[in-house]
This record gives sequence, C-alpha cells and structure tokens, in this order.
Amino acid sequence: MEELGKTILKLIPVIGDQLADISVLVFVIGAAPPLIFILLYALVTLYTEMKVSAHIQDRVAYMYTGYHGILQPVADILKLIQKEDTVPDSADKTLFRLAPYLVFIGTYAGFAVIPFSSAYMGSNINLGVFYLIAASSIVVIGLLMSGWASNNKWSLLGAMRSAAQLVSYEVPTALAVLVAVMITGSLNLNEVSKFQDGGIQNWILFGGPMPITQKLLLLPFTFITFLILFLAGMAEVNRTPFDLPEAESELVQGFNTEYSGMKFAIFYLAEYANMFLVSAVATSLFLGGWSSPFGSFMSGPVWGVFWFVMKGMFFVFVQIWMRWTLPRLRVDQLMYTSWKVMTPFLFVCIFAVGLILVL
Amino acid sequence: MGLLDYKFENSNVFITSVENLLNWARLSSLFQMQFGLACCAIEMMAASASNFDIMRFGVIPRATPRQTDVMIVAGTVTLKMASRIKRLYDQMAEPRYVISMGSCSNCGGPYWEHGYHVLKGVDRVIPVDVYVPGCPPRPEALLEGIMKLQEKVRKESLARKKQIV
Amino acid sequence: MTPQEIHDGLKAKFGDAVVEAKLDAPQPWIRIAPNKMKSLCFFLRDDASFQLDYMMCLSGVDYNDGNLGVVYHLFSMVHKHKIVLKANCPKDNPLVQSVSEVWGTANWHEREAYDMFGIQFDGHPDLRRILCPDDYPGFPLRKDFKVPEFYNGMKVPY
Amino acid sequence: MFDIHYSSLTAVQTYFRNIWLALYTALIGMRLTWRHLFTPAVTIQYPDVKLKLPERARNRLYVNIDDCIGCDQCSMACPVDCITIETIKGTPDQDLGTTSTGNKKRLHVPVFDIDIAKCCYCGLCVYPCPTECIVMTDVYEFSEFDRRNLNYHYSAMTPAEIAVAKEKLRKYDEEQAAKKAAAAAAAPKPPAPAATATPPPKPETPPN
Amino acid sequence: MDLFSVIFYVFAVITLGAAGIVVFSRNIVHSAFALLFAFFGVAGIYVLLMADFLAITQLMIYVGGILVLLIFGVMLTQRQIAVDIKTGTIQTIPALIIVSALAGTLVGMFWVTVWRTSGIPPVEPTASKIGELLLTTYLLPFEVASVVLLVALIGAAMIARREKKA
Amino acid sequence: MSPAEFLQWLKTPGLNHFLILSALLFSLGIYAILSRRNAIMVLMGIELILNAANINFIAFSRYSTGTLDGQIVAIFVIILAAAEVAIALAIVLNIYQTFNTVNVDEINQLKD
Amino acid sequence: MIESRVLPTDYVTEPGRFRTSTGKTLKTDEMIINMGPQHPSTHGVLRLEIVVDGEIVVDVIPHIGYLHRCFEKHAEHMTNYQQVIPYADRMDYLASMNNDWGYALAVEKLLKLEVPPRVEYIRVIMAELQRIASHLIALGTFGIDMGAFTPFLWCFRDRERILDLFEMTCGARLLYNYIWVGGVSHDLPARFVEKAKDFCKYFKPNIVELNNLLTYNEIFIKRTANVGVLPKDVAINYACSGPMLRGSGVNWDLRRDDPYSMYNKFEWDVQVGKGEMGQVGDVWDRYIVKVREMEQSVRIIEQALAAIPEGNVQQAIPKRIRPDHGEVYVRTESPRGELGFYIVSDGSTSPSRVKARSPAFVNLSVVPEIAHGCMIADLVAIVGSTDIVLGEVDR
Amino acid sequence: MLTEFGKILIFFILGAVFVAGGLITSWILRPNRPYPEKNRPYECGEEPVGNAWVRFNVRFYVIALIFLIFDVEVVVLFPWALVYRQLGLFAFVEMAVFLLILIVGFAYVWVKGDLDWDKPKPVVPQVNRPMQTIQEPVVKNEPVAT
Ligand code: SF4
Ligand code: SF4
Ligand code: SF4
Repeated sequence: MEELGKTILKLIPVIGDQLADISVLVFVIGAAPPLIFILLYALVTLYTEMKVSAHIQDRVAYMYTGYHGILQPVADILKLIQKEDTVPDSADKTLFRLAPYLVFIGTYAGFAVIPFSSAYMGSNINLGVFYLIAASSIVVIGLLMSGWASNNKWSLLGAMRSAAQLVSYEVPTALAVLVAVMITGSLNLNEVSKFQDGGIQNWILFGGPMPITQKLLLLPFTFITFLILFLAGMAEVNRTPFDLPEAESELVQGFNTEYSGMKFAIFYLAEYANMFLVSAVATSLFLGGWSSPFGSFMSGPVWGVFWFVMKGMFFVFVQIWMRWTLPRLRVDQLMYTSWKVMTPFLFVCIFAVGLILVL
Repeated sequence: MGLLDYKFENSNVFITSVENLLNWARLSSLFQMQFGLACCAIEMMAASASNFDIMRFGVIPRATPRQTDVMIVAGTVTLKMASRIKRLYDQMAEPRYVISMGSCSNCGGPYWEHGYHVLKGVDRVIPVDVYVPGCPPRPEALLEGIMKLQEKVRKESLARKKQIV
Repeated sequence: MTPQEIHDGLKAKFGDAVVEAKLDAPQPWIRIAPNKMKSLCFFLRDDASFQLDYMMCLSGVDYNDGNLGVVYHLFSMVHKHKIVLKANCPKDNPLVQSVSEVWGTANWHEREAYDMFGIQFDGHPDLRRILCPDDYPGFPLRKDFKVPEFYNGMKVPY
Repeated sequence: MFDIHYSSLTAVQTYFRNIWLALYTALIGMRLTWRHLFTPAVTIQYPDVKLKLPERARNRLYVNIDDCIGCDQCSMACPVDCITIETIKGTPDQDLGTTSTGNKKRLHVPVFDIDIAKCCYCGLCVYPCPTECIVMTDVYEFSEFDRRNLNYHYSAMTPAEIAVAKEKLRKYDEEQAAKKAAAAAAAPKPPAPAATATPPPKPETPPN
Repeated sequence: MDLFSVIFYVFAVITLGAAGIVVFSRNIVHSAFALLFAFFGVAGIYVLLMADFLAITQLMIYVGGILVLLIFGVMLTQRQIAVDIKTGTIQTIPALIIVSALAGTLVGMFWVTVWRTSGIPPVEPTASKIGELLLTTYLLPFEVASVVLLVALIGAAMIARREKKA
Repeated sequence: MSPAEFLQWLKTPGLNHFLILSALLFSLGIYAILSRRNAIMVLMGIELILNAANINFIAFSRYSTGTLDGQIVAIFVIILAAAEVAIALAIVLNIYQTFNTVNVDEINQLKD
Repeated sequence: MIESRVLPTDYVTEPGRFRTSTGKTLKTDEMIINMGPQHPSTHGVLRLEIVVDGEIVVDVIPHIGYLHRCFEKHAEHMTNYQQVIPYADRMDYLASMNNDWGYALAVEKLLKLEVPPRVEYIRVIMAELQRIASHLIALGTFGIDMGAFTPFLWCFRDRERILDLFEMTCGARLLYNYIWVGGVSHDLPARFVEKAKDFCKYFKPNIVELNNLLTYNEIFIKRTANVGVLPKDVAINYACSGPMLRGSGVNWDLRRDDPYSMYNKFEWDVQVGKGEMGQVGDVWDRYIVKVREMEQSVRIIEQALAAIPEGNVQQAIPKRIRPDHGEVYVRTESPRGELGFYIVSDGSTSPSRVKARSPAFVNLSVVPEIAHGCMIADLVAIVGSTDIVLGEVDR
Repeated sequence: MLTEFGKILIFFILGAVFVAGGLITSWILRPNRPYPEKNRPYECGEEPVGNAWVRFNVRFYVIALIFLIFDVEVVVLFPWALVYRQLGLFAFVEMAVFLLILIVGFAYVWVKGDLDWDKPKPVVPQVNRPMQTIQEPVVKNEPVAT
C-alpha cells in the first residue's frame, strides 16, 4: 500500500512532464485560434445582424457606443458578465449548470475540423464532416438538458421543439454532405477544399472539377443539394424561418428562458458560432472552402483565411437577411419540410450523382 | 459571492476606472423587458419602431425577465396586474432598473380619483428609477427617460449599489 | 318586423312574461320577467319571423331605486330589425335567467354584469368575475359601491 | 399567379407547387428587403435632431400666472381634477392689475398647482380660460427621478405675500362685518353687498 | 506512464463513473443524461483502440440517436414530480451479489488469461477500409442489415403508431 | 502480483485493461437489468452491455487479430442496437399506452 | 408594500393533480401553461390559461381584466358629458378617433343634434385614417406573431405618417380628444388636405410591398390558411363583428348596413373573406380582410378629401349638454368591429350609465371556441388575427 | 491519428475551460442576491400551476424512431461514399439495393402517415341549432329600420 502511494506521488511529475511536452502546448495553441475567431466573429456578427436588420427596416440601430455603435457588442458582453446569475429554486441545479457547457463544447468541438486555410485546421482527422455532425449531437443533449432542468414549461416546450428539429434535420444534412463526399471521395474538409482548388469553375456547387459533360449533368443536383444543405443547416442552428425553439412570440425565449447573465451569453455565443459553422461546412463542401475563386490569383494560406472567412460571412449574412425577411414555420410544417421535401429530394440527388459519377 | 459586490467602502483610482468601464457597459446595453400595459405601450412600441428607434441606445427587447435590465412600466397598473408586475420585477436578474412611463404608472394618471381598480402609481409595488411624464409620453420623451436612466447608471459605483427592495 | 309586431308576437306566445313595453321611445324596449328570459330568447332567436340571431349588447344597469336591470340589445341579421329587451331585478336578490346558451356572446357579457353589479345569472355555465380579481370586494358599478381602503395589501385610494 | 385555387390541383401538383411557391415568394421577399437595405433610414436621431412639433402640439402645460384671474374655470373643466387652485379675495383697496387680455384681476392666486403627473394632456382646461393664460406648450422632455417634482407650482406668491393678502382679507372682512353690524344696528335696511365678490364660476364649462 | 495511459484512465473513469450514475442514480432523468458521458467515454476508448470511424459512429448513433430517443421515452412515460421521480429498484441485494460475482469472474478471467496478441498494426484511417470491407467481404451481412433496418423501421412505426381514433 | 508489478501493469494499458473495463461496464449493465423496475432503465442497461461487448470486439481486433473484422462486427452490433432500441422503445410506448406504466413488475401484475 | 407572494386563488392544488381555473381536472398528459399577462404575443396583458397536451392546445381559458380601468365608473363620475371623451379615447387606444366618434354620436343622438357637413367629412376622414393606422398595427403585430419582424416596423413607419397628420390637426399623437359632441375641437389645419392626399399616394404602393413581403409569402399562407376556422353561424352567434365577422364570410359592415354619417355617399366595397387560401373564416381570411379594408379606406379618404365642404366646425357644439331622461344605444364600425355605446341619461349633466360594447371583448370571447385542438403556434395566430386591444376588452 | 484526436480532445477541454472561465469572471463581477421570489420559475408573471416535469407528450416520437433508423443508414453510407469512386458501378449497384430497401420503408411510413406530426384535427365550433341562411349580399346603402 505504502508503495502504491509513493508511486502515485511519483506519477505526478511524470504526468507533468508529459503535459509540459512541447506537443501538448502546440496542440493547445493550435486549438485557440477558433476560440479567438469565435469571439471576434460573434462581436462582428452581433453588430452586423443588428445593423443589417435595422437597415432592412429603415432604421439605424446602435448609434451611441463608439462610432455608429461599433462597441455595442462589447458593451453587451461586458454587461452580461456583470449580470446576476439566477438559478430557479425548483430547477435541477446540476443539470441546469451543466447544460451551457455541453452546448458550447458541442459547438466548439465542431470547429476542430474546419479548415480556415490550407495551412490551418484544428485537427486533421480524415473523418472531418462526419465527426462534425456527430459532435453537434452533443448540442441536442445540451439543449434538452437545459430545457428540462429549468423546470419551466416554456423551456421544456422549446427544448422539445429544438430536439425534434435538430434530430429531423440531421438526416437531410448528413445526406447532403454525402453527396459532396461521393464526388470528392474524402470527408476531410481540407481535402475537399483542395479538391475544388483552382477557381470558381471547380467548385462542387458548379459540378466540381469534372469533365464538362459530367459537370453539366451534375450541376442541377449539386445545386439542389447545396440549397438543401444550407437550409437544413439553418434549421440546425435555429434561424428564422426555422427558429421555433426560441420563437419569441410563442415560447418566450424557448429553452433559455430561465438563463440569465453569463450562461445566457454562452448560449447566445454558441448559437452565433453555430451559424458560422453551418456556413463554413456549406462553404467547404460546395464553394471551395479556402480556395480562391480566381484560380491561383490571390491564393495561398493567408489569402485562404480571407476567402474562407469571406465566404462564411457571406452565408452568415444570407442567414441574417433571410431571418429579417421570412416568417416562421410551424413545427409540423418543419417536420414536413425535412422529411417530405428535403429527404426525398436528396435520395434522388444521391442516385443521380451516383449514376453520373460512375457512368 | 459576487466578489466585488459591496466589498469596497471607498473607491480608489483602479476601482473607479473599472467602475467606469462596467457602468459604461451597463448603461449602453439596457435590455428592455418586452412588456406593455396600455396606451403608453403603443408609444413604447413606436419608440422602438423605425422612426425613433430606441435601439440606437442599445435597448433591445427581450421577452424573459431573466435577461433584462430595465423594465419599462408603460401604462396603467391595475390591482390585478400589480402582483404580476411585482413578480416579474422580482424575477429580473440584478442589476435592474425601472422606468415608469406615463401618468398612469407614475401616479394613476387620469384614473387616480375614481379608479377603483387602478394602482395609483407603480412605485407602490416596485422601486422606480425614472418617471417619464406624459399621457402618453412622446417616444422622444421615453428616449429622454432612457438617457436620464443612463445618467443615473453612470453615477453608480461598486461601493454602494442600489439596494434591493 | 316593427317593434309593435315583435311585442304582439311575444305577448301572444308568452303572455304575462311581457311585463311592460315602451314602443314609442327612440329605441323601443320591452320589459320581460327575469325568470322567463331563456325560453323567450330561444323563441326570439329561432322563430323564423323573428330570428334575432345577433345580440349586440347586454348591459347591467343600476337604476338607483333599489333595482338592477339587464338590458339586451338584439338585432336580426336576416330581417334587419332591432329590439331592446329589459329585465329588472331587486338589488337584494338579483336573479335573472342566463341567455348564454342562446347567444354565445352573452356568456362574457353576463359575467361582466355579474362582476360589476352582482347580478346572478341563473343557468350560466361559468359565472365568475371577469374583469376584477376574484377576491375583489363589492360590485363596483353599483351606485352605493365604496372603494375599499386596501386590496391585497395595496392601498387603493390615491 | 397567386389566385389558383388549391382545390383544383392534384396532390402531386400541390406538392411541387408548394415547394416552388415557398422558394419563389421567399425570393420576392428577399429582393424587397435587399432593396430596403439601401433606402435611407427614416429614423429621427432624437437627441441630435429634434422634430419640430406642430403648433397645436399638446404637451406640458404652462400657466402664465400673471394673467390668471383665478376664475377656476380650468380646474372645473379638467376631467382628471389635477389642477388645484386656491384664491384669496383681493380687497378693493388693492389693485391686482389687469391681464394682457384686459380682464381685471380680483383674486390673489396663492396656490395654482398642476400635478402634471396626473394630467392626461387632453387640453380641456385650455379652452374655457377667459384670459388664455393656461396653454399647452411643445415641451415634452421633463422626466424626473422623483415623482414629487412633477407637481408643478405656478403661483408666484411667496408665503409672506400670501400671509399679507390673507391678513388684509381678514381685516377687510372684519371691517365689513363691523360695518354690517354697525349698519344693522343703525338702520334696518340691508347694507349694499361688497363689490369685491366675484360671481361664482359656472358649474359646467361648455367647450369654447 | 505516458499520455496514452493517462487518457485511457481518464476515459475509463468517465465511462465507469457515468455508467455508475446511470445504474445507481435514483433519478431516471439523471441516469439518462449520465448515459451521455458513458457513451462519450466509450467513444474515447474506441479512439484509443484506433477505431476512429467507430468512435464517431458511436457518438452519432448513440448520443445523437439512441440517447435522444431514450430521453424522449423517459419524458413521455415518467411523471417526474415528487415521489415518482425515483425509479424503484428491486432485489438490490441479490442483484448486487450476482453482479459482483460476475464482475469478479470476468475480471479475474481477463486478468489471468494471456491472450494471443499479434503485433500492433500501424495506425491508419479506418473509414475507407471499412467501406471496402462492407462492400466486399461483408456484403451479405451488410445487405441483410438493410433488411433488418427496414423491418425495424416498419415494425417500430407500426407498434408505436397511436391508434387513430375514429 | 506484487504492488510494484501491479503498478507496472497499471502503467501500461494493453488488451487486458480494455477487457477489464468492458467487464466492469458489462456488470454495471447487468446490474441495471436485474435491479431496476423501469423498462427504460432496463434498456439503458442493455445499451451499456452492448457497449461493453463492442469494446471487447474492438480491443481484440486491435490487439489480437490486427484486422478490421472486429470493427465491422461492432458496426453491425451498433446497427442492431439501434434497431433494437427503436423496436424496444416502440414497445415501451405501446405498453405505456396500454397499462399507463412502464414498471416491469407492475406490468406483470396488470397483464392478467 | 404589497405582500410578496399573493396566493393564487384560482387553483386547487392537490399533489400531482391540478385543476384549471374553471375547475376542470387534467388528464395525464396535459399541462397548464399561463400565456401572459407578460407574453410577447398576447398584445398587452391578456392572459390565456392554456391546457396543452404536448404542443396541442386542449383548452384555452382567457383571463382578462388586467387592464380594467373602470371606464364606466369614470363616465358616471364626470361632471359633464364632454369630459368622458378623454376616457373614451383611452378605451381603444389604437382607434381613439373611432371611440370618440362613437361616444359623440351616441350623445348627439340623445340630444337629437345635427352636425354640420364639414364636421361629418372631417370625422369620416379622421376615422378612416385611424382605421388604417389601427389595421397597420394589427397587421404588423400579427407579423411578429408569425415570426416576421420587418413588416411590423414597416407598418409602424407608415403609421407614423398618419400620426403626423393627427398631430398637426389636434396636437396629440395617440389620444386625441378631437371629436367632440356636436363638432370637432379644431378645424383642419392649413395644408392638411394636400398632406393627406400625399399620404394616400405614398401609402398605396406600401400595401403592395406588405403583400409581397408577408401576405403572399407561402410560409405565411401555410401558417394561417385553414387555421382557426370560425364558421359563419358561430361568428354571428358570438356576435363577432368587424373584420372577424367579415373574415367569416358575412357581408356585413355597419358603415354600409346601418349607415351613420356620410358613409353612404362614398363609393367603396365591403371586403369579405372568401377562403382563397383555405377555408372561409380562417386566420388568413381575417388577415386579408384587414389589408383590403385599408385600400378601401384610402378610397374613402380620397373621395372625402375631394368633396369636403367649407364651414364652421364648432357651431353645433352645445353650450350645455343636458339631455332629457332617456337612453340610447348607438353602434359604429370601429376598426375592430361594432363599437356600441349604451348611454342612460337621468336628465342631469352627466350620464347615469355608460356601457361600452367593445368589439374586441366580444371577438375575444370566441377564441376558446376556435382554438380547441390547434397547436400553440396556431393559438398565437388566432389571437393575433382577432386583433384585440386590451384597453378596450377590459375598459 | 491519435494526435489528431488528441487535438480534438483539446478542443473539448478548451471549450469547457472557456465556459468555466467566463462563468468565473462573471462570478467575480456579478452581484448575487437571491431571494425566494426571485428564484421562482418564470411563467409570464403568473404563479406557475404545477410543475414542468410532467409526462410530456412528445408528439414526434414516432418520427424520432424513424430518425434513428435513418441515422444508422446514413452512418453506413459514409464509408461507402468514401470509396465510391474507387469501386465504381459495383458499389453503386450494391448501395442502390441497400438504399432502395430503406426507401421502401420510407415510402411505407410516409404513406402510413407516420411522418406527420401527431396532430388531431382542430374542432370547428358549431352553434346548437341549424343556421338559417343569411341573406346576402345585402343591398347596398339601404338603411336598416330602427
Ligand atoms: S398615461 Fe395615459 S397614455 Fe399612458 S397608459 Fe395611462 S392613460 Fe394611457
Ligand atoms: S390637459 Fe386635461 S388633464 Fe391636463 S390639466 Fe388640462 S384638463 Fe386637466
Ligand atoms: S381658467 Fe385661466 S384664468 Fe381661470 S383660473 Fe384657470 S388659468 Fe386662471
């Protein structure tokens, strides 16, 4: 026994050594950029969202925090940090506190396989998107947990809706990804982007780098697939017209009704991060990811980041734009769209793309 | 908890600058509770609509009290509603502020004399920070009320925070 | 149909349930015994020549002479005629038959009359207060209503 | 394109038509919002730019107390009863001056309070005023931290002046009473009533 | 001790701890949510065993599918207020005895047996290999699996379908 | 085995470790099946058992055979597990609708 | 200070079993949710106690009175008839002009008073402008209920123009106290007619814009068509009125069928729900009736502006309002439907009883009937389509 | 490969650390003054009736069951898609068989209505008597007798 204890003590420096190992540090540093990116991006998007919505609605939004309210997101976050954190007495406190972690981790882990440029990618596993879809299922559990733990009926309804929604749209998302994977033969988003490198004509949206006849045949199907992927992705991140879980006019705030202060901020952050995640996946799979649309012009790892973020932000913008245009679906219509529209269409696409590829 | 809360008797330079930053954040990001009672609520909506656009001051409507900072009591507070208002106020996370908008919530307004079912002033149930007069106050008046509140928040200090009810 | 015809029709069918009528007033009215209200109203609504299918309004009134009244403003979408019915009841035993089965709209109107005047509607499915809180003391629109000093810990007068 | 009746279509047609319409109408909407993204905002940036209110604007009341003759008409007209006026009769030896409209002032107005927190800005008090001294202005920014500050006191009289006026009135009344008593003692004929009494205000105030 | 073993123990502890909560928690909702960590831990173990595809499949099917379904099941069938929130246990003592005997036997067996081990194969991505294997060597079971899934689909839908009230 | 050996053993995780882990998981699953009354808890126990089995398959495939066969089997196990859960939960739902409870022993009593 | 926790009086709670406030006990899967009084989609302080089974609404129990401001009591306490008008303003605060008009008409009828034609024209213009303003809010907030935020702000933007017209006429933006017994408080200001014409010109394309953005959006149609169907006979039995009744396919408008003022001098059409996208009487029908009514109001305004005569607007205002003993029930078509005032006069200078028959109150009472078995989202749509104003429901 | 998964693990850990860090910062800065009324569950200002933890009727349960099957299907399709272009027509046929079998199931549940939200038909209210027809359209501008 004595010896056991001694050995355990001895173990500690060993672990310490291991952790101090340079590779671990490199890993940690390697994992940090997406986090910084998420934070910056969230600030920018919060601001953009409000400004875009405002201008769509003929108004101006933030004006008094910095030049044209540019510091507003900073103020919001600083404010949320100092906000009291209420935990309802009747809530299941453990789960209530755990839920934000799951939601954020599920989202953030997805960023591990996003190729920001040809040179940077959190983790180069070759299962890329597949892993990403799997990781997002942690979010489902997180949302269910938050809704249930709040012991609030609106939260519960919201959580149920979001679970139904995420679960339903996972099938179309995965099937749409599948179509791209069939064409590229790889799940690694970096590889997929590389596959489409060389200009706009090589993007899978436009048929991919194929012989011209194949390309033309593929084009309608890839286009439909892309559309479905994008819409299903929007549904997965609860944006209008699929924003039922937090449908303000119906369910107050949905699953995060009882959350305040920092925990709420984390849900918020996760939601915005998810928006980018969806755009990033759509971009990488169908729009060449980090590759420049002009062939070798303006390409390279650094430009890669630029292109990638630009393309991603463009779709984030489209999401915002749609949000402030469209009304919201009802929950049974949501199911209808997923199961009876998207899924059959994708089956058709899979068969068609499969046939075109082998013939 | 709340390590910085109530912990300082008097402030020094460092605390003051932190305080300024925090106050700035609080005052420029006042989430408003989406909550209207009567006619004044329409002017409140008008204030958030395009022509006046209350969001320029960082006031965003949120539906749940947990995430809101300022409750704009806009309209007539009736006896039946008073306990609900009190409950909603209780459920707001601190720091929280109340703007009483319009004659009715200031003191019963036109209903002060014969209103058997009207609470004569919302300050009988919850503490009010700013009173905006008018019946209904013009949207600009509400904006001015918000600016008054911001002034008040700016002067707050970590050392002595607003007491709870 | 003119008010006169309506009155005659009612008189013929219900006899002394028709207590009183003033048919030359700008808006002619007929006073009905409060305990005959329901069957009479069913008749008024369903009889092909009356067809008073639209109840415009139901109001409680305190006549300040010890009587409470209920006033029914009826209208026919088919024949386009109007009539006013009234029912009186004493303040200490205000009991009137409910017509909420006849016109769905009467349900809430009667609840309101109950809330404001304390008129009891016999046969109403759900006679609760509607505007005031359930535990509010007194019936506010009665002329002798006194505003309570405190309600639920809140001071009521200014 | 919108007016095809749904019932005239088969299920399959409806299915594809729905999908098409959903996308198409969404695109129409998006085109519309896109255009609005670039139309100038209608917002009036309040503290920087202030709207000029029309001249009939009904906002905070203002009482030109110099012109007020204390006739209580406004208070009677007010549905809310938020105007409190107390008057002290002036004695004949005092000249309270005339108003700018030419009415003779006969009453001191030691208390003229408008509880602006109760006022409903209906404007009913403005019309009956014979001297047009109570007016609605275009001032709307007067929020307060304390509600009591919203009770506006318009009377210009200092407590000392009020005391003096009261004292005078009392003396005058005493004199009158004494006179009356003397007159009553002297002769059975009734004395002429004091000329200072104003006719009581009419109970109701027809607008305009 | 290298990082590999540290991580192994971490995941082992997560798995067993979560499984413990699943089994011993009196609150069935906690059990269901603890299952998340158990599945996650197992996925980690798979990764350590170089089964990357399986690890992610585990996450996707177990966490994203089965677990969600189980939670729905719990919410649908349990009234989680007051007393009902506890799920009763039966035969705790006998079960414990049986289980410890079982565990002892198994652990002992695994401990004692010297397994035939080949050299550890090189680490390589498994997904495409699995794809090939599925389409070649394991083609028949693969197609049978689709029939199984079909049967399960139809069966589950038929059983679970609410009787449409007339 | 001396403590030092034991420690050494602990320090180098190999096939045995995984097997023991799976054994423990398996036992926990069995315990859940044996002792819980709730049908859904029983299902959770089954899931644990299947997971334990899968760990075994994969561990052997990694350390013993060196091929991917174990993994393929594990995939089939997962497929079957999903099918099983779908059917089982459908049955639970059905039982619940009929008996208004999911406690196995109560159902037993109610059956007759 | 109020006691912090007012005990709920309407509930009987036994462990594990709950009753709705009308005393119904719940079945196993049901749960009671309070929607409101503070809820984004109840348009004020309506409280709906809903019994849900999952997402399906089993029962709706509306609770009103959270804004009961004792209008009727105040009317009895005023010293004269004129003073009631500011309170009538505050009843339906989205359509103050119509309220004032209804009340003024009732008193005029009691007094048997004729008003000059210019006043009538002004009143028609104001009431129709007010109808547009009110419908704009109704449509905008309905858009929010459906999850579309932008139409709401566009509607408010247009409404602001109408408010500018009102403000320049009478100085107030929301509660006007403009229509008085026997006349109006101010004559039209200079340049009003042109500005109103400008507004009509400005507004017409905006209706088209709104239609493109919201009305004909397929998602919106799918959300509203076939939802909350209110059949004709039920609508009449519940005495629904206004767009709610017309949405159910009843061709009925008091402005035409029980005409008051000048309405029978103008060319316009009554809009009726035809079930274009689904059944007659569904939410979409109620919605579209309002949209089309705005177009018709513009038509009326344009005609009235063209034909408005000169004259003194205050000559008929009585110096002293003292009607004889008697009673009168007068109904007018407010944006929400039949607004009736029942006034009993005891021969003094103030009314002895004023009952306001508010259309929203009546329209709301049918909501529980049509909401059985719909989903929560549908309930929001239904409540939104009834276009209630709580100030008027509770008075 | 392990290192790549190690990186992912670090993403998980970093995510957790970030959340924890945020919450700790907030814990330092925020006030905390709970009292019973504040911590009561929110329900639009009303006192909640009962508890949210009831048997919740998950209306889409059948759909969730179906989802699980399709989830599995998607999972096995992924390796297929990866090697698809190497194996060619052969893979296509095999997968077509696999997919078609499942599509049969899909079609079955579609036709059987299991993909619909379990939703009863809304009850259209009725009046307690047959309604006589309303005369319409009413002749325009004809005043009603009063
Ligand atoms: S203050 Fe005036 S406008 Fe505001 S709610 Fe009261 S009555 Fe309405
Ligand atoms: S504006 Fe109206 S409420 Fe205000 S003081 Fe004048 S009469 Fe009274
Ligand atoms: S009506 Fe005019 S003069 Fe008379 S008391 Fe009022 S303010 Fe003074």
